[in-house]
Amino acid sequence: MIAVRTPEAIAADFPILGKPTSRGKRLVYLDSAATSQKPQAVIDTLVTYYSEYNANIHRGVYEIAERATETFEAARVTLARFINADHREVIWTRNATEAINLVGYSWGLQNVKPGDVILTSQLEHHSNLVPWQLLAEKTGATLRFIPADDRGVLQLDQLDRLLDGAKLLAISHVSNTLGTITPLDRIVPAARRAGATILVDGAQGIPHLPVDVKALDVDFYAFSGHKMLGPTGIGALYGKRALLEAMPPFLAGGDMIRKVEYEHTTFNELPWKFEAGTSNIADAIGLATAVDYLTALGMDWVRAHERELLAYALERLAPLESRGLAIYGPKDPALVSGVLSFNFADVHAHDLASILDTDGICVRAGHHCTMPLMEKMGWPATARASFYIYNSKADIDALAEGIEKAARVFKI
Amino acid sequence: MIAVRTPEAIAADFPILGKPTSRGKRLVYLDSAATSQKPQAVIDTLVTYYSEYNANIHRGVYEIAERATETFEAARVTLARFINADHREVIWTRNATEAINLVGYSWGLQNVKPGDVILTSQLEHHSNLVPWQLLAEKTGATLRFIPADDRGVLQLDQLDRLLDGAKLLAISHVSNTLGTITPLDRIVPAARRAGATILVDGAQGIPHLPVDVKALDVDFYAFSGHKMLGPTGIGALYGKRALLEAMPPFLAGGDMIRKVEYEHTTFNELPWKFEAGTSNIADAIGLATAVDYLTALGMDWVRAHERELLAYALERLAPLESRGLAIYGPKDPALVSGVLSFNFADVHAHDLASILDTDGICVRAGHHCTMPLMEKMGWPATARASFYIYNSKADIDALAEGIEKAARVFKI
Amino acid sequence: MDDFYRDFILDHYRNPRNFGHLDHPEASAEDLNPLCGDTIRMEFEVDGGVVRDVRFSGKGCAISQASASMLTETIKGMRLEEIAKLSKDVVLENVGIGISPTRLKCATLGLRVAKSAAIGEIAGWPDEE
Amino acid sequence: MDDFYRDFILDHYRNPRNFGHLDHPEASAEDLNPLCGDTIRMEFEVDGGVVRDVRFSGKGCAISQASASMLTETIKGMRLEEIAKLSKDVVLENVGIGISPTRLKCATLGLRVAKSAAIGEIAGWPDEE
Ligand SMILES: Cc1ncc(COP(=O)(O)O)c(C=O)c1O
Ligand SMILES: Cc1ncc(COP(=O)(O)O)c(C=O)c1O
Repeated sequence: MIAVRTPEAIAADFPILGKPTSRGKRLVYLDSAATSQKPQAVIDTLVTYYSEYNANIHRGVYEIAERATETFEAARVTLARFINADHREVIWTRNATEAINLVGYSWGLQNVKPGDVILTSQLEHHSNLVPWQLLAEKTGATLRFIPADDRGVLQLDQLDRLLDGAKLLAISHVSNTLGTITPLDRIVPAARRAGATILVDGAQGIPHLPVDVKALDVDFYAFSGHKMLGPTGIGALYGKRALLEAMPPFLAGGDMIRKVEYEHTTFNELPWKFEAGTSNIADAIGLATAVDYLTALGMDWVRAHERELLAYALERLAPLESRGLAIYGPKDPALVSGVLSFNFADVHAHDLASILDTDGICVRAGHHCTMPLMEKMGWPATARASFYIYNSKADIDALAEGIEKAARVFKI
Repeated sequence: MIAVRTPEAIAADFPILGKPTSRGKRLVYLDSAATSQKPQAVIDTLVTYYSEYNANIHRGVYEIAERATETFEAARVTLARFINADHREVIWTRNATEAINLVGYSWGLQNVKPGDVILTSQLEHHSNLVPWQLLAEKTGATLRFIPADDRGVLQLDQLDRLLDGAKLLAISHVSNTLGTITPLDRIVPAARRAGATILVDGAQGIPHLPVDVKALDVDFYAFSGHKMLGPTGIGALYGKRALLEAMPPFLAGGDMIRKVEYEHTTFNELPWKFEAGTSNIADAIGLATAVDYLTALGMDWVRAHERELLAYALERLAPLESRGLAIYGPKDPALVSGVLSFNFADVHAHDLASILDTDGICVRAGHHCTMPLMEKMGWPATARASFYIYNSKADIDALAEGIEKAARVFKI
Repeated sequence: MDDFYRDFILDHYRNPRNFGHLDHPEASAEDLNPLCGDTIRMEFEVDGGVVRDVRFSGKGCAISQASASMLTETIKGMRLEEIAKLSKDVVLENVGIGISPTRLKCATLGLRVAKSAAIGEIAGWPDEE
Repeated sequence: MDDFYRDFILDHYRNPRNFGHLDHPEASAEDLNPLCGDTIRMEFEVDGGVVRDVRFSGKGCAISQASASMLTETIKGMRLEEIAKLSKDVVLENVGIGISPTRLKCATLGLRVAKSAAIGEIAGWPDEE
């Protein structure tokens, strides 16, 4: 909304970005797809919670317990509004992975039958693939994959055929390896027509794009707080109310119950039915501060900023292509969020990352938890630079210079 | 070890205890069995993590990622040493509840068969009861209960008969409602003879007693960090290595894999096989600081301190018994950790807690997530005061005066 | 909160009005506060859409029991439709003092039960879930 | 780390020694670094408990491949028992410079594989897991 802030001003809100590395370099953090940095406001929220009103929630009648309960439940409302959901449809989890597994165990074991199809894509993160392999194994269902072309663009021409018999479509909003944005506006209506339940792995969606679960018309949307300025250890599952109501509980224990007898238990209402044991209170509250921070910037601004950075990066790095730089993905900022996957000449991605590290530049190297995609593409590993709100063109300049340095080190 | 610190000096390490309530009262925190307060050192650990080296772990090659990985894995070693386990036997979870459910889903579904017995006790927290109800339902096993007498003391005379056919013994180390310490030295050998696998719910054990999982000879020990000075959102499952090796994974996704193909996955080694997705990095590291704090005090000192406080409380409150104070549990500090459950005349526990709250005294009121026990005992609710390292006799004096005040308010 | 427990509240707590059961209630409902285990049951004698008589039973804190007791006096003689539309203000007026959010759940338990008894009867639902 | 990539390391990376396969290896092993996906395979020709010839294959970063290449030169002619007992110092001596903990896993991958090939052969295990 107030998109008048510069990335430099935003970076000043992130204490870690002001701290030089052990070699005295400025930290050029280009690994936000792995985890984002946290603004001071989020850190302060945690400190305030622990220093002023730490208490277990929901059952305490004393002052700090009431404050903890109210702030915790208000955090849920904040998060729900951010994605245009009802607060009863937002279940706290540790991360996107747990959210996806919750659906696998609770909805999946109840609904998926032998011979059913689970449709996913060739781009998926292990967290949105392995749970479905296990579910298929347990239920006798079959896994199918929407293919991706050489640039990581999903091929939708056979979509209806692939969806035939699909009980579940489980697909990521944005690929973490390539940054490609899934055309949910084409895939979701087709899945609806086929009668599939739709889960979107939003781990790389919600940090970078405006998300409206109603407009997307998805049944489940899973995501992690730590990739969207929030603390580690907190994430959420959005689920449509009717589906969540019909699902059996997943984890059992305190808080998710209504009445317990030695032999029998009735379960609590939504959302608590799926939240067993003491919640990650502090970090849930911290995530709400992160959401407030993003809301103040405006998600449209976030998207526009990353798009601009990616366009700049493609332009800035283009001259290196003749020297062996291979950039993966569609190379079209309209189709991609702030992620750039690449390799440089015969420099292995790990070596490249190590050399960049000496100049304070943080990129990820490896398979990015998408081993099957890497295998399919024939990339042993890639280096990945990923951008967020605090990154500026100067960071991309640093990256380009770092690659030049690698060329010198490797005598290319 | 350095048991020369006074509770007052310890309390000074906890910022929340120095902050008066909205009514200007000193905070008298007597609800540590619900969640403990956190020392400044733990809060600082979180701030340092987020301000200096926040990064995703295990795969990053750059400086802050290496520091995050090392500190995170060192935290596991710290925790493992604290309970005399190997670090590969310590799985990070959100809390005790998740740790217990992990065993239920992974070990339980694989090992428990129709007709098998799951033995637990009448004292259990919902988190160590409802998962076994669900497991029994799914597998066709039977739940059995070690009975407790009127004072909450487990009756062991029929133990061997109860253990007959038991595949699993799942029992708490310490009751959260009454504070009674389970005689594991008697129960565990009997369970071993019967061939049962042994899970101990240590949520109320490890914060208050020295714990050596080898000496206890248990197979699983589940606990939460937030009750032992650590942050919310982190806990752990200890499991014997051979058992963990033989168990199928629970949650699936990033980090717990070794090699993933589209159709098939091989899993990582221990402990990561059970840790899917991005861990709660900051809070795991914070928990290690909490463990360091407890280690510096010495768990023997902690136990002795709580025992002294309980003895003092029983003495200090005795005169109120003639005016209607009913104290539950064995009333013997040798058998009980720092927990005092009670009711006062016809003042309902909630009303009592609300009146105490006006003087800054925090106690819990209700069923304490042990509904079946409350039902059995015929207590609609109890008030519970629970002590920890920062509590002093002055806090118990405040409690006694608070009960006197309730007597005045209720005209007793 | 200590100023909450005035004489008339304690009186309603210790001597609840309309406590017990009706022989043949036309409408009834029961609920529990899962956070504390308090329970309340309400039974109505209904005639021509009007609650002619009412009884409540249950156990719990002074706030929930006194609030329920006072509520029975408020709703006796009311039309079911009126009861179905009651807001929590009726409880706050009865107790006459602000309550913290957690305890508000205690105070409104009786109201929730009375409303669901009324709504259930209007809708012709079976009078027990 | 940029000072790690000296000429002889790059040379071992680009021109790995003893790269490829043996026709009839007596002992072999293979492993992957699950954190990055790098793989290494080692094959030994063994005679009288001594490694007469060795080949390695695999893919990965300069650190893992150069370390493995240098290691093959170190172990050729060694007794299996010696190889089984090698510590990571042998790798550190070969590369001659300190390595950060994560990259140490790359550097020692070849060593891990060589050791398990040796141990497997000593124990008379099947030469493939
Ligand atoms: C005995 C016992 N078991 C299990 C739990 C569950 O702990 P958590 O809510 O942290 O999972 C508790 C805490 O409330 C407890 O006291
Ligand atoms: C697309 C995608 N899905 C799922 C995940 C898993 O997220 P987490 O590790 O926070 O559970 C990630 C993050 O690594 C991701 O990028």
